[in-house]
Amino acid sequence: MSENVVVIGGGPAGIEASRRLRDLGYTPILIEKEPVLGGHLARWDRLFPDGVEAHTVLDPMLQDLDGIKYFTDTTISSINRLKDTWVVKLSNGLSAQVRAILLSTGFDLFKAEKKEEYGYGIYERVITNAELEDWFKAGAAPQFDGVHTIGFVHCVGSRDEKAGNRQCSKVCCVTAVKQACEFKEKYPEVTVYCFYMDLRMFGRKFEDLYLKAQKEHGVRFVRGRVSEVSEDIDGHLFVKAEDTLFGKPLKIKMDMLVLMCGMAPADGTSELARMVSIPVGEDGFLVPASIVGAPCVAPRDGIFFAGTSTGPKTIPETLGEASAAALAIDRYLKTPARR
Amino acid sequence: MGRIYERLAQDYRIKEGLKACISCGTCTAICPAAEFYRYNPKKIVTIVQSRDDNAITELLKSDVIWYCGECLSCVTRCPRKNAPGLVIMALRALSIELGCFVESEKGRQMLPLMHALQRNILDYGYCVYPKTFLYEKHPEYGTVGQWTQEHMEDVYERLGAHLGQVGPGALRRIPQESLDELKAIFDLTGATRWMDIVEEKSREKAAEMGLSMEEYEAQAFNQSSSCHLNPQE
Amino acid sequence: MIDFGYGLTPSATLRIENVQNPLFEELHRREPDVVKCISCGSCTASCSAGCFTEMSLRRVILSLQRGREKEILPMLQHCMLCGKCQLVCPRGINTRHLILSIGKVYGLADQKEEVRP
Amino acid sequence: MKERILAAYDPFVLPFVFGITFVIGYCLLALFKVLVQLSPADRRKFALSLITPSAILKNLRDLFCDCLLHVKLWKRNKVLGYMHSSIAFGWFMIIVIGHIETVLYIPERLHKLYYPIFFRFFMEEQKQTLQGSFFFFLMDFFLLIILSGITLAIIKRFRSRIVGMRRTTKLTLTDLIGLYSLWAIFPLRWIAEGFTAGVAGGSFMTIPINWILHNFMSKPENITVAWWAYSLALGTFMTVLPFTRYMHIPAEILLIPMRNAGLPVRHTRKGFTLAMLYSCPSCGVCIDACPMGVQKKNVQDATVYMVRNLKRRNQQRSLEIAEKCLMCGKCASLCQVQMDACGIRLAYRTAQEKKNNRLPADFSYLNAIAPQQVGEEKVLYYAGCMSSLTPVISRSVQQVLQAAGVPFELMDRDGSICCGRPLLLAGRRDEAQQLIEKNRQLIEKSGAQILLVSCAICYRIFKEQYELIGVEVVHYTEYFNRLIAAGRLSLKNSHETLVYHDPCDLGRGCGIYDAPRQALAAVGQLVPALKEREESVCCGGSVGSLTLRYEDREPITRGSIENLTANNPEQIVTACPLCLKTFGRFAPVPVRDFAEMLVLNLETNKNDTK
Amino acid sequence: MIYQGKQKIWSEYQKEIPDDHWFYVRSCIRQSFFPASEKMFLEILRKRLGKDVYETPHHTTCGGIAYHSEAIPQETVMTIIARQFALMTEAGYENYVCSCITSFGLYTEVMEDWRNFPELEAKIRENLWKATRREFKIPACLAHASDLIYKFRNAIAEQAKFRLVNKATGEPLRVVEHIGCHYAKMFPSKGVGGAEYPYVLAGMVESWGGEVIDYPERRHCCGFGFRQYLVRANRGYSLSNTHKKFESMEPFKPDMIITNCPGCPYFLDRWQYVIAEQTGKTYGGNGYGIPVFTYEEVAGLVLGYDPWDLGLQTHQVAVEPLLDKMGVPYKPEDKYKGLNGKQLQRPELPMNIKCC
Repeated sequence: MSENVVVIGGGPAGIEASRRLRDLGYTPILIEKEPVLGGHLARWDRLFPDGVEAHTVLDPMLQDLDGIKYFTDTTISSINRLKDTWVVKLSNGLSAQVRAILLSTGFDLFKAEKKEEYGYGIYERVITNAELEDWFKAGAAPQFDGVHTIGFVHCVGSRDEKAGNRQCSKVCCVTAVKQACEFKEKYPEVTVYCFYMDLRMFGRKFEDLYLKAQKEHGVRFVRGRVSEVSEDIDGHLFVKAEDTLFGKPLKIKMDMLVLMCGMAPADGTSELARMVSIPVGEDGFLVPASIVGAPCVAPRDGIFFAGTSTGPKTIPETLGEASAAALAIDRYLKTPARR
Repeated sequence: MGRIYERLAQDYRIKEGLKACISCGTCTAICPAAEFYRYNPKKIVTIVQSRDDNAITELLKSDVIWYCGECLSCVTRCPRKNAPGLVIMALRALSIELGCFVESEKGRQMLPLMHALQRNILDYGYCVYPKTFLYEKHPEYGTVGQWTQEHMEDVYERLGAHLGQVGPGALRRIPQESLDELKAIFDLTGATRWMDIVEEKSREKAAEMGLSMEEYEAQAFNQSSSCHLNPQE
Repeated sequence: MIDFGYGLTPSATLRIENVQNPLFEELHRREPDVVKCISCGSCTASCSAGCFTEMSLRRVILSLQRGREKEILPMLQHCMLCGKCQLVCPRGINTRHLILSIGKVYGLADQKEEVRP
Repeated sequence: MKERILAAYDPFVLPFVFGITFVIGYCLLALFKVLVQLSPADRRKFALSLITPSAILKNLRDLFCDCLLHVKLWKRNKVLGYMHSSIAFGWFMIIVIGHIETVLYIPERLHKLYYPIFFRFFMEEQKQTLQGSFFFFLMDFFLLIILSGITLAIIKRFRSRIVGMRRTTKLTLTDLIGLYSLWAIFPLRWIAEGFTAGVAGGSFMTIPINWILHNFMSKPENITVAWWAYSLALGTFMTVLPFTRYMHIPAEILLIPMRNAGLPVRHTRKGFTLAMLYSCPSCGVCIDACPMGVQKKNVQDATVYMVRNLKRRNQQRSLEIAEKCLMCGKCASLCQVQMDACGIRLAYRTAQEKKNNRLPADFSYLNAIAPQQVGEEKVLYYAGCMSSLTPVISRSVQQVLQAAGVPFELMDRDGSICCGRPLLLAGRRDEAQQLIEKNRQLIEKSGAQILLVSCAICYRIFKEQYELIGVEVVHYTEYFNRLIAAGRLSLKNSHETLVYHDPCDLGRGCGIYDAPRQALAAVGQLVPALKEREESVCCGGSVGSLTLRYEDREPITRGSIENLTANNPEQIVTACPLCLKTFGRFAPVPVRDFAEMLVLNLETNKNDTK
Repeated sequence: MIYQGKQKIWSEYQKEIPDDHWFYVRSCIRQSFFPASEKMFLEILRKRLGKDVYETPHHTTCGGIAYHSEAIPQETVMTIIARQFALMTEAGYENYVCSCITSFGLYTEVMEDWRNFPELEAKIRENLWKATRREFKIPACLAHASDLIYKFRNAIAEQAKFRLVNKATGEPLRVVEHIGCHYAKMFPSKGVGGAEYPYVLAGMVESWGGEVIDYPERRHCCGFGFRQYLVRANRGYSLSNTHKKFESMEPFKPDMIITNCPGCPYFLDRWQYVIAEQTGKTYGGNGYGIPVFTYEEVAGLVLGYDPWDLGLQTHQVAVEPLLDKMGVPYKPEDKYKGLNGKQLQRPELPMNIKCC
């Protein structure tokens, strides 16, 4: 019988790592707290940079779960060290004794209501990037009548010390530009603004997407962090920012505002970290043995990481890291005579 | 790092108010002064952050540091926990210390301000006092204000104030020993010295401008050139 | 009427959402690349006229987009059309032709015939 | 038979008479128009040149060489040259001989315009004329020459590559009518003269025809048909001529003396320009010459099409073509009629600028710039604005000057005032003039006697427009070549293979081809480019083009690099900051500035070599 | 507007406010322009609610206005504040309540500075000792007077004679609340309801029957700007900021404005007058303008005090239309009476804004 490995978190990182571990001859036990596998990817409609449908990435993974024991709607009750093994107790009463645990706990979208000045949860026409994906996925038109002007606010909960997230969430810039393009494709008459601090178009084809947004779609980019959103008597929004390149305050009446919520450490990650006695960074993400040299390995025997549990990442980066983590686990388990 | 910047960095308001600005513009976006003056707090912070002594000295002599209304609305929004308003306050303090304030029209307003406020505090214990708040200088006080001023004793008494009286209550006469304490604090902590600097530098500047001190003070109080304002749409 | 000695002052806030900008639309029609500008400032940094004046093509483009041509056009009059901005533009914008087109779109009709010095 | 000889008239001459009358009338009118449109000063200049003996001599020589012999075409391609000169010169000779015969034998008929042309029809072979068998021979000989030319022309029509042309001009309908009627004239003449050869006599071409078709031809009605056809072909050709490219035949006769008189292009389609437009033979040499031709879509922007659009008054297309051009001048330097293609485009741009709405320039800020006091012992070095993007140039120039011990001062250390050529090229003559004035003031007041320039663009305008008094403007290629020749620079030869790119403004613009090559020969081994000197290919970076987009410049640059690297040089050397910057992006081998190349090969320690 | 969203935020910004025993300090502006409001504050706390609020005649300004006008250095203002704290300490109190928002903000900031830079606190202690031979303890609790009224808003509502309701229609009055900038913008956690959606005044309005309206420029400063008002040459700034707020609130048709800042009610009131005089425009739809109140004035009205004892006659914008709406009885003939019923000459009527 093959050796068990516990994988905590059934998003792309967890699923991909489980498949790789299975291919390497192990029996992964994949734990997911939500009712379905897939994480945030399951919610998303299309992916940057080329607009591939998210399910075309996820579905093949979900159809290839043979040999993987997975439990949804399940959380971790406790993890204890026993000699060179970990005893993992699950909320469904089961428990597993394994030598290696992979933490692929992912991220939570930044809670937009924490940026009080943007009025999410107070002003009806303020929505999040995830909600916009829901709309795209449902193929539904915006729920408000007469959307003529829409804005995308970059860096919501990213690069923001007051919101407790100092880090750049890496993917929101290109997501905003992707969503802006999609919006223009569906509603060419709508004026679309993007409020950004820096456009971090770091990946291949990202800059092309930006150029397309400018040239083909006429998306208007305003360099300035949105300072305040308020609501007019008819429910429309006033967005205030500085047009920093112009050097003057800017006030735009909007029919809808999309907040590009960044990646925050997933709820419960720090609790898991406590259970296995590994450090959590100042930013709330897990800390690998070496952020450059060993990004999938925890500074503790038998604990491994994959995906956004160690910081914001794109899907391809996550999948790559999942494979790397599986290999790291394999090597760890095959190396004899550990202390 | 230059000497002027070093001196500025001693100010606790710089320590509190300037960590590392990312020029995102949230401060300017909601700044009341940025809307009604030719003013941009972000630019000022950028200059201070540059630690360029020449540029900072330019600032100290310019009008722009005097546009801020110190409402500190900027503090709420900064994602880097900076406080542009506090940076401005530190710049203004240094401008006074170095005597740079007389080089700008708005800076020269220090003289009437200093006179009004320091005298009020030392004479009455408060920054504002009805007997020195005159309709002639404050026409917006309105017809009701004019009326209040004309019937000061009656009005304040009816409203329950103890104008000029002994004991607790609004507008009471502050005991002399308390006013003396304020004076001692002024002498010890630099307020008196500030008054001296402002008066001396203003006298020099008035002479340079060919004005008497009274004319200089009146001009500072009343005159505003259009260069401070944004162009009409 | 009381002389208060002060009055309402104009606001600097840019209001661009409902402002018609037909001149910029015309410019965009002639120069589709104008929206490709990413305000990197390379043009300003290399500008021959910028060596002696405040000239900044980046700011000109942005101001026109914002419908604030009045404040910015005098700056453009300093341009010597040397074309260095075109060489350094990372987005490959034909800046010289853009500048000429701005003149055509925003220039005043009565300035067609140039006054000889 | 007798009748036709006695009457000296037959109705078939009418088409020809009509044609020749029309074309002469038209040409006289056109001449009148051109002369009227000239500015008074230009007209005076032109008139003066027509009575100056040396000019007359030159005019005659040019007319003979250019119009009849097409010497330039011979130089370019022998087949093409033969084709053109055979037709032009042959035809000319046939006309001349026709007239000689008329003068010799029937001088009283000379006043009839058609008589010398249809001489053989009105002539009976007699004793007297038999003496002219020499002329018969000559006539047939030139006819043969012409027919060989026509044959080549027909072949060229379908296989242009045999005459060295990749692309030829797309002809208009009238051009085609003119072309086919021209082709038809000489075979028809051959047949027509063949018919009458029995009576009028003939030579080796016409007699055999008469002989072969003896029976068929003896019928008088057939004779007239053939002569009718010949006359009709002539008449048609002459009638359509003013509306076809063949207008260049009469127009060039005017253009050559006008050009020799040194008239400038002042207008987009009037006066001298009009003469030029008429003179365009639509040969299409400019199509292949144009560096933009690497992209097929640009073919329609060649000079020949600009001329055509200007003639048709197609403003839209004319403007597009005028604004797109790189102004490299290659088409002009290859043009058979020396069409001032850049001049006309510039005139167009200038005229257009005046029509446009505009923002008047405000260069008042330049007033604050004070001249430097340099003194005459120092060289004043103007790096030019473009050099700030290629600092290697100004640095190298200074290093060379230091190595040669030349005292110098930098004119534009604190920022350059543009030389004005970019403005000029954009059609803003008056604004350019302001910059020229300012720079001139700075240069002249500096006290320097030598102005050293490293930018080819600046150099050209300094030479052409500045009129600096007491200051010699010298390009660094010339100056450094002088220093080398004077032994003031000691260089080592790296024996690397170098190819030198002639910058448009330096080569074609100012005629400097040899100085850089001589200097570079001292530091490396020069290999030729495929096309160089007058035919060098623009780098594509030119400030001359107003509308060419960045994406469309790349193929030009790549084409130019391909031309330069035909002989696999190890390095490309150029002498213009713009070329340097432009090539640098795409070149497969290092691109060096001329001065940089010298610096790289400076003999650093003279003692070592001794 | 999703009300629950705001409630959620309010629930996160609740402030611990002790029940009793307060050391009270007055405000330069409020005692000069709204002395009756300060009186009403003490009246409500002491008489109506039976709380212990102590005031010493020796206390003075905190120096905030002078400090924010750069008329005195930071060290001076800190030492004056230290003296105020010393008075509190000497009087045996540890809960400090101030009437002024600028003071409240400044005290908060100074205490924060002292916490971050203990050497600064030491220096100020030394200054105070040298200048006055006094010593101080830092207050255990710092509150603004409006925090206390907020805390006891329901107790006040229980004693209310009138409610913020249109008596004729039964509809709640539409109330604009304006919070002083220095209340919570610098330290959101120090204000009831935080910086973005402060609840301190909204809570009072809700308790007393009114409806709070939220308009786009709600968060904007009234434009006092210290030197920007104190120097006549700068007042265009102050005026323009208030103008901006009124333009923004106008479509919401507010019945009244309630404020917790010393300067704001004065400016929101007087600038309406100036705008009317300069441009002819009045807000509120009836030619009178929108009346502006301090929270104590509103509390006093609700509790049934005579409007003229609350000082409403010193407002330039007439309050009578609102009193009528609320059904508060008043004697027009008493409005401009002085001491002991002495009838004073009525103020002149402004040109463009109606007055009663």
